[in-house]
Amino acid sequence: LESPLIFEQGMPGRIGVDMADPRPVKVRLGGLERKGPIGLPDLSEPQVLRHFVRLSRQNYAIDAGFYPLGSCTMKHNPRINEKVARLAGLGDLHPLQPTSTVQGALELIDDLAHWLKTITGMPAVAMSPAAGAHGELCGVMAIRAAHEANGESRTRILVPESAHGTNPATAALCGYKVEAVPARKDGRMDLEAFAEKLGPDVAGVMLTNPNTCGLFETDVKKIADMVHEVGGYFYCDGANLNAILGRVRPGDLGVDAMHINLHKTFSTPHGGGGPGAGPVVLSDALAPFAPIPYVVHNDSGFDLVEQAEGQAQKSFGRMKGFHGQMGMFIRALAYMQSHGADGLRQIAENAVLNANYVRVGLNDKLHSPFDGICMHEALFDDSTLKGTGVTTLDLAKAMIDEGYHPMTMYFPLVVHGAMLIEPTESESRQTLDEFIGAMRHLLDRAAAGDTDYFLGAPHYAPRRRLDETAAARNPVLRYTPPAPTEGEETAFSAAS
Amino acid sequence: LESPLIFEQGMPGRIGVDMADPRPVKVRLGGLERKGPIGLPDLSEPQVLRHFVRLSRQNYAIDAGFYPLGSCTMKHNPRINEKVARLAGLGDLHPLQPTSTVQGALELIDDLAHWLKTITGMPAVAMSPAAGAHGELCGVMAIRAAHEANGESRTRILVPESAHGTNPATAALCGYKVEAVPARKDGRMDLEAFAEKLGPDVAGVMLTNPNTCGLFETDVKKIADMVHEVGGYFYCDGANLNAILGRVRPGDLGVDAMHINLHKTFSTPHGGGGPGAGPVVLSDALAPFAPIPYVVHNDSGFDLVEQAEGQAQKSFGRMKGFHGQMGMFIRALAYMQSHGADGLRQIAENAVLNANYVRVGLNDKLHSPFDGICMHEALFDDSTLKGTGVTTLDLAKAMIDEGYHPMTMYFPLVVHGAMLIEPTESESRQTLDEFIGAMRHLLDRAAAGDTDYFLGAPHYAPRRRLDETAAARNPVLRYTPPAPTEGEETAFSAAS
Amino acid sequence: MRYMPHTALEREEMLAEIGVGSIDDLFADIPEEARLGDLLDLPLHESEMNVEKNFRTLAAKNLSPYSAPCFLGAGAYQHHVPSVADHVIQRSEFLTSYTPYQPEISQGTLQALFEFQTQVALITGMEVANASMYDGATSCAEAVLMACRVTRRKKAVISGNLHPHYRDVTRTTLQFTEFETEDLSPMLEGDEDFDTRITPDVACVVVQTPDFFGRLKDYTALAEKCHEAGALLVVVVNEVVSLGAVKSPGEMGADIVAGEGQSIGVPLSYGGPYVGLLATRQKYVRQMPGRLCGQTVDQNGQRGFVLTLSTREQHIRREKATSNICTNAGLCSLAFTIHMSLLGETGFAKLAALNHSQAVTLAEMLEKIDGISIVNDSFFNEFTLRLPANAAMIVEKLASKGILAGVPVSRLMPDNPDMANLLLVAATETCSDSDMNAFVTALAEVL
Amino acid sequence: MRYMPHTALEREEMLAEIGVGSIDDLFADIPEEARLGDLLDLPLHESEMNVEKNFRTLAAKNLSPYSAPCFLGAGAYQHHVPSVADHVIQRSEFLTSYTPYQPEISQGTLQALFEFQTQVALITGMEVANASMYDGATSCAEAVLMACRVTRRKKAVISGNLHPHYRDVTRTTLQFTEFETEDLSPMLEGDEDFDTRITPDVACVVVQTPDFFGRLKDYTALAEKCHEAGALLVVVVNEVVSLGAVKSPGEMGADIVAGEGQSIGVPLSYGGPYVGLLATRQKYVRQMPGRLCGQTVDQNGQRGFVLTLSTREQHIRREKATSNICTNAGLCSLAFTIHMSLLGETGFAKLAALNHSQAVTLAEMLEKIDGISIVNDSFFNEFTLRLPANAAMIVEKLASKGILAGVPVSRLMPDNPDMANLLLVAATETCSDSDMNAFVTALAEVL
Repeated sequence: LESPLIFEQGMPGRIGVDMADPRPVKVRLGGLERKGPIGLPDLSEPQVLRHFVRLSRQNYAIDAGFYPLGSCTMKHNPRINEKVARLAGLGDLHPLQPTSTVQGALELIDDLAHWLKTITGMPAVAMSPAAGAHGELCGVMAIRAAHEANGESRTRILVPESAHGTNPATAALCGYKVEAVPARKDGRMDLEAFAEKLGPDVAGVMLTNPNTCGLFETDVKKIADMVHEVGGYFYCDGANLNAILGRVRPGDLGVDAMHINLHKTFSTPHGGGGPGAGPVVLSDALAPFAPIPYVVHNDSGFDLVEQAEGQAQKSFGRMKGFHGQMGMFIRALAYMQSHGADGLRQIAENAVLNANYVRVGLNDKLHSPFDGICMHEALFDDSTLKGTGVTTLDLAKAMIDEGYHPMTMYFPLVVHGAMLIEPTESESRQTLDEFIGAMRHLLDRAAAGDTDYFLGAPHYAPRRRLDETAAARNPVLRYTPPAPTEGEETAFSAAS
Repeated sequence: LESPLIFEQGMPGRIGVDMADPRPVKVRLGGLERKGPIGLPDLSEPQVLRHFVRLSRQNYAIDAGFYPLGSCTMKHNPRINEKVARLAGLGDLHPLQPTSTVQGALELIDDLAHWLKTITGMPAVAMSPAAGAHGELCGVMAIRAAHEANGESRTRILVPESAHGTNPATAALCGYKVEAVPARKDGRMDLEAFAEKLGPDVAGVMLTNPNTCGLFETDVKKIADMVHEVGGYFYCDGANLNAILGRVRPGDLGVDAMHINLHKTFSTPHGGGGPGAGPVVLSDALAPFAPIPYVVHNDSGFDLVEQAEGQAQKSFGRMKGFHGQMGMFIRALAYMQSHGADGLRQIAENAVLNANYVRVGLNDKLHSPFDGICMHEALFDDSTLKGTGVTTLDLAKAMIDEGYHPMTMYFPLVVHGAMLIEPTESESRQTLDEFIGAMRHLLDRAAAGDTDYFLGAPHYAPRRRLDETAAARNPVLRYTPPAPTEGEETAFSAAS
Repeated sequence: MRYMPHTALEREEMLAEIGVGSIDDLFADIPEEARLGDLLDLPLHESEMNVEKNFRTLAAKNLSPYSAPCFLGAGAYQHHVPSVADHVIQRSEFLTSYTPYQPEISQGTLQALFEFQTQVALITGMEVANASMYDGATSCAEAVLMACRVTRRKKAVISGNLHPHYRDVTRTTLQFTEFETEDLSPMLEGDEDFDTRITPDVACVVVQTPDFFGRLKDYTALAEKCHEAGALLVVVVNEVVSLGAVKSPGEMGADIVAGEGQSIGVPLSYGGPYVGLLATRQKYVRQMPGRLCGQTVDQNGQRGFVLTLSTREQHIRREKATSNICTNAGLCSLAFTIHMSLLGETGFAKLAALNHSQAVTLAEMLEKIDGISIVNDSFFNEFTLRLPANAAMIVEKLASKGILAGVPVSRLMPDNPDMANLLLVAATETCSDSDMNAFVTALAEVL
Repeated sequence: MRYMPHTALEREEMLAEIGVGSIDDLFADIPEEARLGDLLDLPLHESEMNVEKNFRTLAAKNLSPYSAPCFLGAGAYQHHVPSVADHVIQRSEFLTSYTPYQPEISQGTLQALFEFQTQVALITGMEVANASMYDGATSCAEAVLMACRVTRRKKAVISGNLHPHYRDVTRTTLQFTEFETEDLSPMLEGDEDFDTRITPDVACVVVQTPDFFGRLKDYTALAEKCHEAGALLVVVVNEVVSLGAVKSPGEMGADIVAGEGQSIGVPLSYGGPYVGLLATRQKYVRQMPGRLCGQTVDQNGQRGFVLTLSTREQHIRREKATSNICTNAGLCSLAFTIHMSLLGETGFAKLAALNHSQAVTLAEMLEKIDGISIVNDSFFNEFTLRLPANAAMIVEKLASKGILAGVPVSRLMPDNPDMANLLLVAATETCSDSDMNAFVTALAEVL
């Protein structure tokens, strides 16, 4: 039940959306009427529906199976969140309605801000960033704006080797030179190396905590103190906030800025790659530099500050059209309300419990590069695969045949052939037991020398392994329709 | 990605629905508190969601593929119909709200009744029947009530051999003796045999038109006249109304009663077997006997007649709790409005066009028992399979491997090894071409003697052929949980 | 039209393939004088946008129980349906699939039906259940027909406290058969006298719990009486949530349970579609109407499910079928199964306890109003109020204040002057404290 | 909590397996003084029913454009989204799937992205498009960064008639880079003078069509000027529906098109999430930011799709990446693709014609009001009214009458006194005749 490209199914003259015929009017398009056809295919509604339903069935999804995908926090996406996001009076509001007509929307944003500030123990939050990486940009811009307001022009940002790639990319976009700090043998940032690199030209440090090895940075407060001592700021990558909800507040650890991936921690759906949302909590030192717009309270209710002037005169500017990812705010707030203070804490507890359960379930078959308790994800390297001819990638593809999404691979870069497994709190023990069993079975099979099986995996997916090299060498990024026939009439025909 | 029974996944103490704790109150259950556990499994929301998503993926569906299922009219189910059925103020109305608070709902029922009466050319319609068979019951009860009101006690109902099984079952439930009328060689009812069976003790005839061979009963008006002449009524099974929408009105053919399967003709979703809805249009002669309740107009708006008294004193009674399948009414009316008078006519035209296109596409490979143009479905027999060792059933199961739902088989009973194919109007020519190609390929393969392939089919479905005989011989109709442990506490604990 | 793919050109080409000159030729079998030349006298096709607007306009003419305090019951109950249930039943594979006659590609529907049957059997305390009926009232009628077939007797004794719609549907369904009903009058106090009525020609006695007025009764002794006389006991359940709190009909000795499953998973939807429950003893299964799903294995020995015992059904047995029923309430039974799975043992019991505590709380508040008394000695989540004035008029007055106060008994029992002042009041988990306060305050005002 | 499966017993057993005594032991790495003992100062968990009520309460505090005549535009447009689009994006397999890094089990998402890229390329008249950006404004900023990389120049000249949010986001994004912008002032009449500004250090000129005031411009000559000077032309499109009616940026010679795709498939949702479009020439593809989906084959030679050219991206290139962007607007781009597929060539052109005819009709009605004039010489579905009084105040007055009259230009250009009386008015297919009449009547009243 596959479906060819939508462009291969058209037949001119079909329609998939009925609408009124345009009134005959005097055209006022300034002589810019379109002349030729665009090349879109015409289809009816049942065809389009079947096409996309068939496509969907080529996908794996959380609703269908387990995603042990480290650092991505693929957990249950409640349907009530989808429902409330579509309520009339929420999903259909125009962003430029007079604020008197959107008091409920502004209250909602303010509510969510309150939850985020309380959870993180931080005094301020910038709501508009559209995704985690966008949030990083917001945080580092605030850092740079703060330094510039002090008349300082610092040049370096320190980033651990294990960081997400977005960290250095963001720092670079803010004009900073990025310096990598190595990890200690226990998987935490090397404090000595860090101290050596610190100096008055350091604008700040970008640290993920819990880090990408799934470990809590035990020296986090010391790191904060050290960077503050040289006049720098502490940016915390909040990708792994899920692991510490209700157990510790980043604000209590000396953090100056941290983005929050609403799609990870607060379960707005990943949707095959977006949209996300990345609000950034800020310390008192950075708050004045927050981007516009933001919601304020006054006597007549809620209002929006939309220009970088007056009370927002220090704002570093605007990051996005309108006011942020409202649709994601709704879902995240519904998620938080559903959990409450008690449920949020349980999220962290069960997420960490599950990760450690998987860790001990596999650690006689796979090697953990770092000892002891992990946080929300368990990290393994490929040392036990050595000599089998099976790579981390091959193992991952074989997991597909067992009914699982592969774990995160080859990240963090500090571990050879890394496998990063994050079960999340919404998976049952039964699922974990089955997963551990399947992994042990595969590892035994690899050890037994059944290499060809792994090299050929996946066997039962909608596609076998795809040739990514060919795709990159000669990029085919669109369907190319056959050349249009000569002399086709103008598609635009509203004119009377 | 299969899922065990939900009962095999429970773990006591989980919860899938959060709710407030009951207030401690003085229990007023009359001493009937439940003592032991029920035996339901406890699960969390993500587990339940994944379970049913996985189950769904074992199903075939229109949205995923073509259903050439004769007599069932499996066509496109628009999503707008689902959306409007769930609007606040429609989907959430209580059936016993004061009629002053449901004027929109009553208007909707009245609107739908107007469309149904206009489409069929009939003066009245009973809205409450819950499904096609329920509608048949309504129609035949009205017939019997009318005869009884005339002081007549007629005993026989005539039904063609090719009728749906519900026809005789319904007549029997109304206390009538059923007599089958044979078909002519051209697939229509044998008029001579019919005339012979007619008499003053005949309560009526139940005729499907277009009939279950996919043919229009050319003598339908004559049949109506003949049955009327002996004082009987003409019940028309409306299962195939789709084929004649806007091309002919049953009221113009002498019909006294006809049910309309909203799920066939007006595309309310089949939903794996229901719910349906089967309003029944009635002639002036039968209208006074219509079941309660029904909607009436008066000066202050719409009202409901809910008792068989006053203006409804001749009503034969009540068929269903409350007022009928409102949720289906909403969907059907949305479907009708979307099509309009022009679209309804086009439904019939394209449905018949598609059936004939399939007929000519296959009639050199399969034998049509009746010559000439068909209506909305094409009927074949199994004569070309003779000698191949492949039965109609085997062919049908092989269609599954080609990505199709099997056609209707072994019905109507008047044709040997019948295959009844109804493409419906919402399928594209491209789909029909692919289907014809696949069928031709299978028929060639059968002719070539590849019998084992067919006997083993389906090969690629979630299950191979299931042992239906074993299921019927020793019926296992439920999961049986392990016996509960002794002395478990009372599950009911609201008491203070 | 957006729902039909053919272009004019395609229609021409297809006609040519078929070998006819025009669409009209395809309809040549219709008697000429009956052929419609013009379009029907109905509006032309409308855009999706306009269709949606039309229905929003209609919806705006109704008072939604979602936006008004609502205490209506009498056989249909407002409960919160988890979003997961409504989401799953809208999945293409459930929504747009056919009856699972082809089990190899219908295991999803079939396994869900098997789970439904099991859940219904468990909560009713019975051995087996079918794959659902149209609704509770038709299920009751079918239960009576079934009892007549099982006992080969012709008469059903119907409690006067059975929901009037159930009584009427049963009477209507039986009226042209060889079977008959004896309908008792409603009784507001004490127990009905069935003993003298269980004569040797009685196939079954039909009772309801909680009864129409909301009272809970133990029918254990009645079951024994029935069985002694060779008759069956049919127990009707309007509000299945009650089964989370009270003794099941099975424990009382019921032979057939006919129920309305709407409370679990199914929206009120102005009265339908709902989901009828029918459960009985294993030994009567071949006399049961409706679809049944059974467990079996496939060619590879894998567990699978099929529709079974179809030799009872009309498409095989025709006029000798156990019933003329063909459809079940597929999608509603699926919603029921999902909601019940979410509740589980713990949630189902808690939901029942919560409903009861809500109703007791409201009853205690109402009892304090002068001139009002509660008829019931016992109840689950619904009880009968005796008002000092005509209940229907009071309901109208409260409706104009935006409160849906309950169901006047007279709406269902119109000819009984004793009932004029009685009001059925239900309180479920959906009633908030402020709903209850608003109701009590407004009621005191209008009295 | 309904979202978490572990029972207390399971937690105990799992802790034992792990070999620790308590949950607290798992958090021992947190510095002791920072560990939270108590729960956060937030409410406890709530039932789904109550959560839904909370949001209904918030929604009721807003004026929904669905229930009010709405003429708002300025970068976000009310259009009817077909129910099929919203249905499909809610399917589990699209909604709850991850970024398609594992192509073997993500062909659904990948093929849809490939179709999206093709559609965007087609309507913009460009060779290639990426798999979407956050929104139109960020796409504009990325287009400028890209132009600087392509040309190895440092300056962007920004039209004064570019949407102010786009101008601001671009300026903000560039402020700490080596690149800079030259922002022109808005011009209500005539053409901006770019010629003198296209100096040899200019990487690109950024213009918009229809521009912020709704006017349509042919940038063909400007494109030639840019190319002569070795600069690129970036064309911004706020309202993609216009591309169904007017000459595409590609036909005008644009090098990069940055657009907002919200109008197709994406609800207004108070400003986000939307879907940014970015299209360019094939030769610049390796300087493009964001995800790209490409066609390839699998081991069996079957056509398939993968994310490709990821060596541009941050997870490989880190600080040398073309952008820090990681996500795209996946689900919104899917909705766009579905809606566009439903429209097709015929529907897209018709939708555009319908929008234009609506706007012309409304303009003609408004022009008849004394004291009102239309600034535009040309427009698509949005135009600028000059009112005889402060536009923001008039909008407030009309809002209190339940009419969402348009966007006062001063809301986005607050410091420009010339703009105080200007009102942006949009009319799409969602405006009914009665909406337009209500607006015109009410406006005449409040003037």
